[in-house]
Amino acid sequence: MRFHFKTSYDQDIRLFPDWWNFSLYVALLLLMLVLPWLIDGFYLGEVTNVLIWAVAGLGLMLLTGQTGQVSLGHSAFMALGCYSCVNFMELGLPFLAAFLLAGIVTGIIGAIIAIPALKLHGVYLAIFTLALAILADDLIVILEPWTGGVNGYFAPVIEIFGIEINRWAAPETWYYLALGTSIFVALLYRNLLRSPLGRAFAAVRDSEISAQAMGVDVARTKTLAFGLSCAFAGLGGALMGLFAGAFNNETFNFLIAIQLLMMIIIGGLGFIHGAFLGAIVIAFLPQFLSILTDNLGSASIPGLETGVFGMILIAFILFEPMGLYGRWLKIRTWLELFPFARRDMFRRQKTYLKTERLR
Amino acid sequence: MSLLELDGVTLKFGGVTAVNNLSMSVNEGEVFALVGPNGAGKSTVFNMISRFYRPVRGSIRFDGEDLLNHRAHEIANLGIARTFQNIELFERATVLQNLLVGRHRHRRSTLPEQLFFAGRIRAEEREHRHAVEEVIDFLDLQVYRDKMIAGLPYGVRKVVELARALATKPRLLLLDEPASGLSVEETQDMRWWIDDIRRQMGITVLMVEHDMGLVSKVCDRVLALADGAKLAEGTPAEVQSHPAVIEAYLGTSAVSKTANAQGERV
Amino acid sequence: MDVLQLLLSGLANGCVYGLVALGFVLIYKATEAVNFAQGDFMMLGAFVMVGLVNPHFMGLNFWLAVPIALIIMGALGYLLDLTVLRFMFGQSQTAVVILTISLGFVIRFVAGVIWGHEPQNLHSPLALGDVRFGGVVLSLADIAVIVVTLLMTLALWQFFQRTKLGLAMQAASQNQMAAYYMGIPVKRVQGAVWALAGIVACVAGILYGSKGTLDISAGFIGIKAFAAAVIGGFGSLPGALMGGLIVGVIEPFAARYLPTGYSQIAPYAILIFVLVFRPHGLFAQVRVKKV
Amino acid sequence: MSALLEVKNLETFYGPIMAIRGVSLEVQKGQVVTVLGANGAGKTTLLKTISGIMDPEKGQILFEGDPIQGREPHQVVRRGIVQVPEGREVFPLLTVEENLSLGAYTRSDRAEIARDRDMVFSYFPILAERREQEAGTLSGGQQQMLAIGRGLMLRPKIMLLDEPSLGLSPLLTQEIFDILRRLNKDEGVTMMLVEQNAAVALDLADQGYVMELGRIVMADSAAKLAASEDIQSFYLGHANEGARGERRWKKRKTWR
Amino acid sequence: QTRGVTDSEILIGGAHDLSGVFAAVSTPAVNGANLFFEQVNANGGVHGRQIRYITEDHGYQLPRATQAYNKLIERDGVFAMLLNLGTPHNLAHYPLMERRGVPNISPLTAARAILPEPPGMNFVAFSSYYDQVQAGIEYLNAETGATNVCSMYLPTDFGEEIALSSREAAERLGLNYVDETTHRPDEQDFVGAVSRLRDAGCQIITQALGVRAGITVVGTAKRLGWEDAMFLTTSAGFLEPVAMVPGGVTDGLYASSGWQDLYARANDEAPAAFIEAYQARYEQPASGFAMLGYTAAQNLVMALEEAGPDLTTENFVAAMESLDFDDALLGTHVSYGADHQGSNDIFISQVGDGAWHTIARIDGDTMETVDMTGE
Ligand SMILES: Nc1ncnc2c1ncn2[C@@H]1O[C@H](COP(=O)(O)OP(=O)(O)OP(=O)(O)O)[C@@H](O)[C@H]1O
Ligand SMILES: Nc1ncnc2c1ncn2[C@@H]1O[C@H](COP(=O)(O)OP(=O)(O)OP(=O)(O)O)[C@@H](O)[C@H]1O
Ligand SMILES: CC(C)C[C@H](N)C(=O)O
Ligand SMILES: [Mg+2]
Ligand SMILES: [Mg+2]
Repeated sequence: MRFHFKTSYDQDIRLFPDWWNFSLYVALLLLMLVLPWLIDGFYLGEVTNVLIWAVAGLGLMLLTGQTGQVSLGHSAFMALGCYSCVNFMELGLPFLAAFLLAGIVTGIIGAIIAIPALKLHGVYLAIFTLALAILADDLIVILEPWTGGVNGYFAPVIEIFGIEINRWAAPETWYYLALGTSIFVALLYRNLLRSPLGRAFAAVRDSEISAQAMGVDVARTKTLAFGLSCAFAGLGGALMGLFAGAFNNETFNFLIAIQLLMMIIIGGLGFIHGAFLGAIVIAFLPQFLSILTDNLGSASIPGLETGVFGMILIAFILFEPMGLYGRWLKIRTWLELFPFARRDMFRRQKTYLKTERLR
Repeated sequence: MSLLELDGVTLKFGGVTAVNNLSMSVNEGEVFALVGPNGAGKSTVFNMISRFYRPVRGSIRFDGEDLLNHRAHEIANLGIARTFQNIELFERATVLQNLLVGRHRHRRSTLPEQLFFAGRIRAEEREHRHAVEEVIDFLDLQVYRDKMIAGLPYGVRKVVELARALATKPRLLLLDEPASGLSVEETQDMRWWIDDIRRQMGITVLMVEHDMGLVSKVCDRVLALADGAKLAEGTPAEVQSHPAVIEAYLGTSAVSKTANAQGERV
Repeated sequence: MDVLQLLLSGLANGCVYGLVALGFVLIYKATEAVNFAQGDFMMLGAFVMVGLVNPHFMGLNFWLAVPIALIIMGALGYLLDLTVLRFMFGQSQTAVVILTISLGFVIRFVAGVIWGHEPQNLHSPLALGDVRFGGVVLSLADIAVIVVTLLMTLALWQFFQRTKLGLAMQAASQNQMAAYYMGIPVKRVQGAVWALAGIVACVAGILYGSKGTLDISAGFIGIKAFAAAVIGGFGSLPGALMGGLIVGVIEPFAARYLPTGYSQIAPYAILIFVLVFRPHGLFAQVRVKKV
Repeated sequence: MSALLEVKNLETFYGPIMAIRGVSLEVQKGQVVTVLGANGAGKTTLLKTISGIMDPEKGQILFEGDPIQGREPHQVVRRGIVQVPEGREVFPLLTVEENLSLGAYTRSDRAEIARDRDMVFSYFPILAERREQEAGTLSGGQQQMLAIGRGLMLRPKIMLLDEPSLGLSPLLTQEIFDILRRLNKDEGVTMMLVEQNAAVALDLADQGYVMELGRIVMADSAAKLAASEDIQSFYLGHANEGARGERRWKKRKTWR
Repeated sequence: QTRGVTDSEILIGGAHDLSGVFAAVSTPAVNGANLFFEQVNANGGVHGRQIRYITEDHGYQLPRATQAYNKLIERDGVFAMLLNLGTPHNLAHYPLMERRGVPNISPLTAARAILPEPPGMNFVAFSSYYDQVQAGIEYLNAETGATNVCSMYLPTDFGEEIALSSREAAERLGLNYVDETTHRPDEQDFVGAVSRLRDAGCQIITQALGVRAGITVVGTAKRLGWEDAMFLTTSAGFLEPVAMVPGGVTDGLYASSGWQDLYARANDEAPAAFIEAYQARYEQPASGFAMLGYTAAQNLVMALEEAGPDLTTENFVAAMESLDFDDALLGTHVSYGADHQGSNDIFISQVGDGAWHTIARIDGDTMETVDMTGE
């Protein structure tokens, strides 16, 4: 059984509440740093992929988990991030500059797009953004000079301070790029959560009316949330496109946006950890399933993996609608209370919904 | 000196005239109560001051400023805070986080400072926390500090809402039925809190309340509203003995009984 | 003439969107959940019909198969609620969204296993034969779609407006706890509406299948139907029909008159346009909360 | 006389939080029983557990001798138990009239229903005036009237009232209690009443319980409770009886 | 040791769409390939090695395809890829296949770009969409004298290639390219587009649409009374179900593709045997894409046999290049040679009475046309 004693305000302000927590994350970081020596190229590629999804997922998490706005159109912003990154690189900018600039540009455009969407909620915002994602596909074709149209782009050579980031020749370089980006984004996210803007996000999510009464400019807050969310998604998109090696209008299909939403909900809405856990499920589970079914002769039932994947997702949601991180929190509480926890402590009490048609 | 002034304010919802040509003024430093039958338009008056509604006619001035030129989220910046009749808290956040949102209007850090948690933000956060802790101490909310709102009983939520409003450090505090759902004991607490809010913090209070006992204990002036229009105005005793108020609000047959029962609660 | 033809074809097509949109709205109206698998329900309904009617499956008479298919799909909707959705009772809308999207994966997989991945044609008497009048041609299926959709919308609308169960469904969606306090068996009511949605999807599927070729990705029509429902103001039955008609009519006109490369984006552009000016659709169901 | 409603050793949890800690009580047919208690004592939780809105972990709830604990709420309602919930849980997008007709969901006698609706309208004329208004736009007090009226439409055997006077004007509070008294006396409706306005509640009730932190700490006839010193000082606020008066410090309750 | 090859096994990979919009193409192709491999394995394999065909499902999504290729090449270490579906999915992974030295055999797309210059280790079985359209338009122009060319296409690389070829064919032959329309995969109704093309005076309309849409377009034109329109689809629309639509909806539709329809030759020996074997194994009728899968597997195995027991990628590639035979099942001459394209023939087929009928064969190099209606 562990107790949390608080002795100063700073404990709630600091990045890590206590030494124990801090050392856990340091240990995790060390593990991540030596990972290329522990696993082979294939798995390293998969971990890289998971991290890239997590970056994009953090973007959507900020919007959906923190501000309560559901977007089914983040694939469009991932595309925007990817295409602008490549265009900046073609203009001669070094990769890192192009990459960060791509995030910023995506954020600004996202914020501008958010303006007409400010009055939208729930399903209305969801379909609005879904429409954006579908239109993005056509827009990429129309904007051929910048996007290469349907033929798309082959990823240019990436160099950071003279080191070539090459997926096939040196998978660990890509891994470190994805790891660095995900840590960077997670850090920004965490900083937001402990500052006024993060609290304003939660306020807007829970009650727009009383947020207003507290002086929160709901429109501005939502615009910022959308912009930041798009910026993160843009970074994720840039990585995803470059990692794939080639991309065109079909790469950032709206199905990507839907998977992104699945990811953050399965992972646990509103938690940074949720984005990472969800990414593992969405990005790695299909791969895991196909490894598993290889020996069963998966071709005998076409689409089996996808079918099983769907069923597993259903099981996840039924088992823990609050997401994997929610489940982990319960396990942790149980461990912390040990041996005083009751077995039925986490049994769900009946819950009831009220309409969300009142704003 | 009058801090808040409503002049000829009218608001209609379809066929219902919720507030009808109402004029009133609240002086700096006083506790002012709005009473009246259910549906008289009291909450609507609050909602107009908060700029959730725009009156079809009339003007609302706060400290010389025309509130109708401001949008809802600017009202708090002018120094007006409020609570809600049916409690509007941020359900999926802790009490502490709710109160910190109350500090929103006092933030100074920029977006990059917040994103990178650099510069003055850390000092500012300590400051916010300090201010909030004072409110927590004042309202005895220590045990609930890190509790989620979703699991709190009704009465505690009422207090948290008051705390959140206080955290904004307002000049004018609007309380919509602060004592409804509170037990006698808690209502007594509320009474002293309102007293202190006025005396120690120098905050002007405008409140809606059906508990005439509380009203008569803490209020300087009372305005009775019926069908959106002014029925009577004066000291609590004057208004309570006004025949029209008794007729429409306090009840004729049961005057003595109700007034007693209610009165004795505080 | 041309214009009339475009209009009528657009209406017939819009009615299909409207029918699927009705399914969305039904479930939303009674549970406030969005069933992202509604398009796949329709696909499944159509394929159940294919299984019953087509010669290399069971080869039943079309009109005999219709009620059987409706019953199968209704039962399926109810069973789905009983075995899956009921466990999500009281959980957030977004969780249900993910659940139904996953359900769509599973439905497509199962349909692929049973009926194969190749396009199929429902052997429907409505598929054959055109009706011509004044230079305009409509297929029998088009006419059937229009008639059935209008009747369905009217019937369902009346159901919600007039009947006790319809009212109870609305109540259950607005406040589940209070609905229970009124003695409304909320879960069973929700089961009923899933069954109803299954039936509506089946009707849509049969008509859709009569209009043309089917494959297991036919469910993607659900996206446009969803757009249609939102244009109408999610939660309004006449709105769903209206939204469907708008999307349906826009399409042929855009294809006919807009420049190449732009016409196919018209339905989505309209959706965005509508939402910018009417954030909650034409027949808005969203209110500002009174505090 | 056997009890109409009997609660035995009830325990209810919110996840890890134990909100009801072994409560037992009885409500005789035709009686009005009031449950008093401070904030968070567990009164609402108790009523919700009886109605089946929440599941108890342990204990029994007997209605007319049959166990009903852990049932689905609609089954409980069908036995004749209606709860008027705390905080006006109306159907916000339905009209006043539709809200009322939902109150009669379990009934099918049209003529009787119409009569009862007229009765509710006669109790609360403002509702008749606003019968086409969406319930969500009513004022707080009007919604409370609607919630009570809707409960009456069910023609229950027992009403569980959770703070019925919440947000009502003094006049209406008085009227509501007059109505409850009449229903109890004339129609024999049994009631279990949770109320912060203890004076009126004890005045109406036959029997009273006091809850603290999930436990019953006092149980007696209403008259005796009203006379007890603790009740007088903490729930009735008799200033002169000396508990707190014009002082700001609190006296500890004897049962703590 | 050669990658993916052990003493007892050869691993072959395939990245497919088994659950997305092109599942109707991938599924029978995978089945067809597996049918052949099963036969080979049952007969002792290739030089004593069993062939294992590992397929991954990417649902026609690029990120999933990346994972699929990553697994097949990096984890499973396959010897070669067979029947990878999708143009962008293939193209995006050429660098990987090239770097790891994985031959890409008979990808399931007929895009021009699939066969780069120089071809490296990529082998395609048939002529490209581009060539198919060139040949088809030339044939229709020669046969009917029609001069007005139009195109209906999805704005994808697949669609763009067909539109481009239509434009260039019109230019090459001195015809008019009159109008074009673009579409979305989820489009339901084509009355607007069809009436637009009719009003524009189109005569030959090339199609690069989804299967369902292609059928609907032809039906819509008929219903609107536009009987003399000549719709021309490519190998992507050359499927049995297109011909089998009840009521003769698709009667008259032309297809230009790299192989002959299976059922058009159902009485010939090889197709008949295949149809029977497939039906017996999978309990569903065989299809054109099943045949493609089967023959692709067959070509692969022939090259493996040819390469001998000391299998290396180099001698396998050399063996592929040396294949030169008449494929009785496809009804074409196959010879990969230096250009790495198996068959240069293009067949013009037309729907009639619920089936495809081959009406002409065109030599892809010389554009020499042989009438086959009389056969
Ligand atoms: N959005 C609205 N639409 C229609 N009518 C409304 C709306 N808001 C308020 N009303 C009506 O306006 C009148 C005044 O309501 P208000 O909420 O101000 O009453 P109140 O004085 O606060 O009453 P209570 O003491 O019951 O809270 C009521 O009759 C109410 O029904
Ligand atoms: N959803 C919840 N999650 C966790 N704990 C809860 C929840 N709801 C109530 N509780 C806890 O259960 C206890 C009893 O609450 P309950 O609402 O029954 O009190 P009450 O007596 O009705 O109070 P009030 O007079 O304020 O309405 C409280 O301590 C409260 O903190
Ligand atoms: C099999 C084909 C229809 C695939 C399509 N041509 C593509 O490029 O993806
Ligand atoms: Mg009010
Ligand atoms: Mg309570």
